Amino acid sequence: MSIEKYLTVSALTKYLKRKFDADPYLGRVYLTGEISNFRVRPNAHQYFSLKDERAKISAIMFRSSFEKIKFKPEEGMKVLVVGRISLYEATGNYQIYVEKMEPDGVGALYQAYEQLKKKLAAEGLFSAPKRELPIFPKKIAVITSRSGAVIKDIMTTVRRRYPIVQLVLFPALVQGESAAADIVEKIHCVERSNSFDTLIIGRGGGSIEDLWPFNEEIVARAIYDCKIPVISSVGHETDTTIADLVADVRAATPTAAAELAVPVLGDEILKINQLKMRLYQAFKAELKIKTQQLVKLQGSYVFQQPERLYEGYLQKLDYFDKRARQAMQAIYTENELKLQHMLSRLREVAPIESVRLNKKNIEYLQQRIRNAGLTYLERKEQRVQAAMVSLDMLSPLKIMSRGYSYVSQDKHVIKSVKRLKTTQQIEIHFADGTAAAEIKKIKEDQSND
Amino acid sequence: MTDKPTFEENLTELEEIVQNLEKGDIPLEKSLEKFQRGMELSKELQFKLENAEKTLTRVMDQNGNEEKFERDEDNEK
Amino acid sequence: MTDKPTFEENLTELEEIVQNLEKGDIPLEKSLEKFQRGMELSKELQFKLENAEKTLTRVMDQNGNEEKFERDEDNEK
Amino acid sequence: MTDKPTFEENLTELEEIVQNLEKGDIPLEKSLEKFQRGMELSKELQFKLENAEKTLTRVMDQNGNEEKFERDEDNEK
Amino acid sequence: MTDKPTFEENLTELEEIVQNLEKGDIPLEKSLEKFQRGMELSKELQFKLENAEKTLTRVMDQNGNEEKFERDEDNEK
Amino acid sequence: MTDKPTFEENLTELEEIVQNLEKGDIPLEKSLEKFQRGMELSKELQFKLENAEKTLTRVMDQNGNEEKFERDEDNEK
Amino acid sequence: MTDKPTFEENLTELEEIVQNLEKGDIPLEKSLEKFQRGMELSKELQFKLENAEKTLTRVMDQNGNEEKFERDEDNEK
Repeated sequence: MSIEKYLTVSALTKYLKRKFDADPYLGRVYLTGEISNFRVRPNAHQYFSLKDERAKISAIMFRSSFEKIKFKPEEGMKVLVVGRISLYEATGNYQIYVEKMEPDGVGALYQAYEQLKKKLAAEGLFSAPKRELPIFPKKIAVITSRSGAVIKDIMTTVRRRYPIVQLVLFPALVQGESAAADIVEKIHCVERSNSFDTLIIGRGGGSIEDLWPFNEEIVARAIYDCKIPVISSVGHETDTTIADLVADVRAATPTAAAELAVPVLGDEILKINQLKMRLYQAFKAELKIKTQQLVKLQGSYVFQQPERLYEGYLQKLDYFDKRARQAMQAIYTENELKLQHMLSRLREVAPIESVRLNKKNIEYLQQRIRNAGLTYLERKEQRVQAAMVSLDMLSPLKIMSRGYSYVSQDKHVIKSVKRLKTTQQIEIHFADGTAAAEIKKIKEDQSND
Repeated sequence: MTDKPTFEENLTELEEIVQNLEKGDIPLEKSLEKFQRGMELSKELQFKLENAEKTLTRVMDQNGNEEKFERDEDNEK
Repeated sequence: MTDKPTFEENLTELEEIVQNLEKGDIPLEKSLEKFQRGMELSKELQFKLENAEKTLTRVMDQNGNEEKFERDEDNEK
Repeated sequence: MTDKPTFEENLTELEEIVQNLEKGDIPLEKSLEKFQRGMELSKELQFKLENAEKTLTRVMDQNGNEEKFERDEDNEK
Repeated sequence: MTDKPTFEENLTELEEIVQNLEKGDIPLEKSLEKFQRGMELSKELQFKLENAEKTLTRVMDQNGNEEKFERDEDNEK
Repeated sequence: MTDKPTFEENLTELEEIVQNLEKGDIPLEKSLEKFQRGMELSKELQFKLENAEKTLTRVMDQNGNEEKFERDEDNEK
Repeated sequence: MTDKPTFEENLTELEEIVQNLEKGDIPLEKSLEKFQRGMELSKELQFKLENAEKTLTRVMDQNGNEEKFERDEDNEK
């Protein structure tokens, strides 16, 4: 066969697309079905499926059309849609491009779900305090299908985050009639083993029918009664099962469940390291502050220059000492000056002049008294001399010297012969002496008588 | 075994110690003790985390025995 | 042990002594006593701080990683 | 010890003596006595100050370690 | 010792004697007596002053430092 | 001592004696007595004065030292 | 002694004798007596005068020392 006989995928797909687009029936189709695989994508085109008991068709509703609908489409909801059928070349899928959508009554399962939800909510199962997940679980039980993607996602995540935890899979039926009982059995089994920190119950996405076991009451109550914290991850994020509501934590995906169940080992080691560093830094900072405080105190001049504690006293003492000496010196000098002054005044009033004057005076008086004595005596002498000269002049002996003499007897002058007798001894006095004589004869002179 | 503080309790104690020291209003002697205690704790905690063995996922069989889970072993290859 | 004054009490006492001495209005004999007491206190405080510092260094040396970490931090400054 | 006059009391006495001497209205003999007393006091005070200095030096020498410690810290700056 | 006249009393007596002598109206003998008394007094006063000076010098010499100190201070002027 | 005539009284007596002798109207015996008395008096007075002079001179000489002392002090100034 | 006539009384008597003798109207015997009396008196007076002179000289001589002293003093002037 030549190569020209082979079509390209694009060419074939283009051809098929034209068949769809050109078909008059497929241009506008009125379709009834149940919404499936629906998760609301905010502000975007919506992708979902429409199905009935035997068939399923992919559907897309552009944003502009989706914004026009007046109800909130939900998974499992029966709807009436108007749209066209076309083929999306990139995937080769045909799908209905929904232009209008209306609800077509409510599904039976959905109703049952709503009823149970109300009942359990009234019992307080949902609002009851949730058990806290251990941060560092040692052993985690996982109840899910042995072959599904759930256990794989969990294993991958746990290995990545926290490979030291022991994961134990409790294989369970997660779909079908006996699934609920099996799940309950496994929950009890986990509890009985009494060695698990955390329980993850998971199932991949599916229709409401697929997820139904997780909406059954026995499962809800088993989860609620479970003493181990339970993480529930059933279906997609939009599929909220009763199990999700009653579990302690709900995870949107199995990966999220694993992330909730275990910490990141490296992060934790880092955290501990950080705590250690903080501890070290805090203590180091405290030591630094205390050291600074101490160093500051030690740096006080009191310790650096302790001599300043008494230097003031030294100066004061020197000052007083000096002043005392100066004051004493001043007292001494003042008294000495006073004394010298007094002494010089005393010397000035020494009575030496008076003494000398008096001495002269006395000498003069002595001279005078000597002179007076001599003069006095002289005068007396003169008088005596004068009298003696006069007496000498008047001496009767002087007359006798002219030849006169007189006679005396017994010192009596004899003036008359009559008084004489012969042989009488007499004395004859001459001027120049005396002579002794004896009377021989007496001759009296008459005439003279 | 039950009396021994858990990893979490030890971690909590360590965190409290760190916060106490960071507040800084405890006497030096006390904070030295706390520092030493904190260091011991952190060592112990770190040791536990770093030295724990990596595990393989097991599966619980019908009889309540844990067995190797073949899918995990596959992943490791 | 409880009766022994803490580092902070000793530090406060030392601080009071320093302030007193710096004010300088205490008798010489008293100030000498205070000076001696102050020196004792400062010695004791220093001893305690040095011990604490030794503990710090020793504990850190016991796992070299943090030391490296510290040095790295210092270098970054 | 308590009966012995303090340094300050002695210093005050010396100061009073100095002031008395400076006023100068005391008899010579009395002022000599006072001067001698003052000189005794000043000698005693000086002796005490020298003792204080010795005590301080001794106490400082005993603390040689701290000086080193401080220098080390300075080097780090 | 108390009965002995003080330096100031002696000085006062000397001054009175000097004033009396300066007035000059006293008999020679009296003035001689007074003068001699004055001389005695002045001798005694001088003796006392010399003693005071000796004491002063001796006391100052007993602590040579201050002497040096003073001299140094004088040189600085 | 108080009954003893003073220097001045003796001097007055001597002067009267001299005047009496100079007038010369007293009997010889009397004048001799007076002369003797006068001579005695003058001798006594002279003796006293000479003694006084000696004393004064001596005393003044004794102050020679002090004069020197004073001069020394002047030199120091 | 009091009855004994004084030098002056004797002198007066001698002078009276001289005057009587000068009148010349007295008998020889009388005049002789008087003359003799006069001679006696004059002798006595002369004796007394001589004595007085001796006394004077003696008293003066006793002061010879002083004279010398005085002369010495004069020389000194």
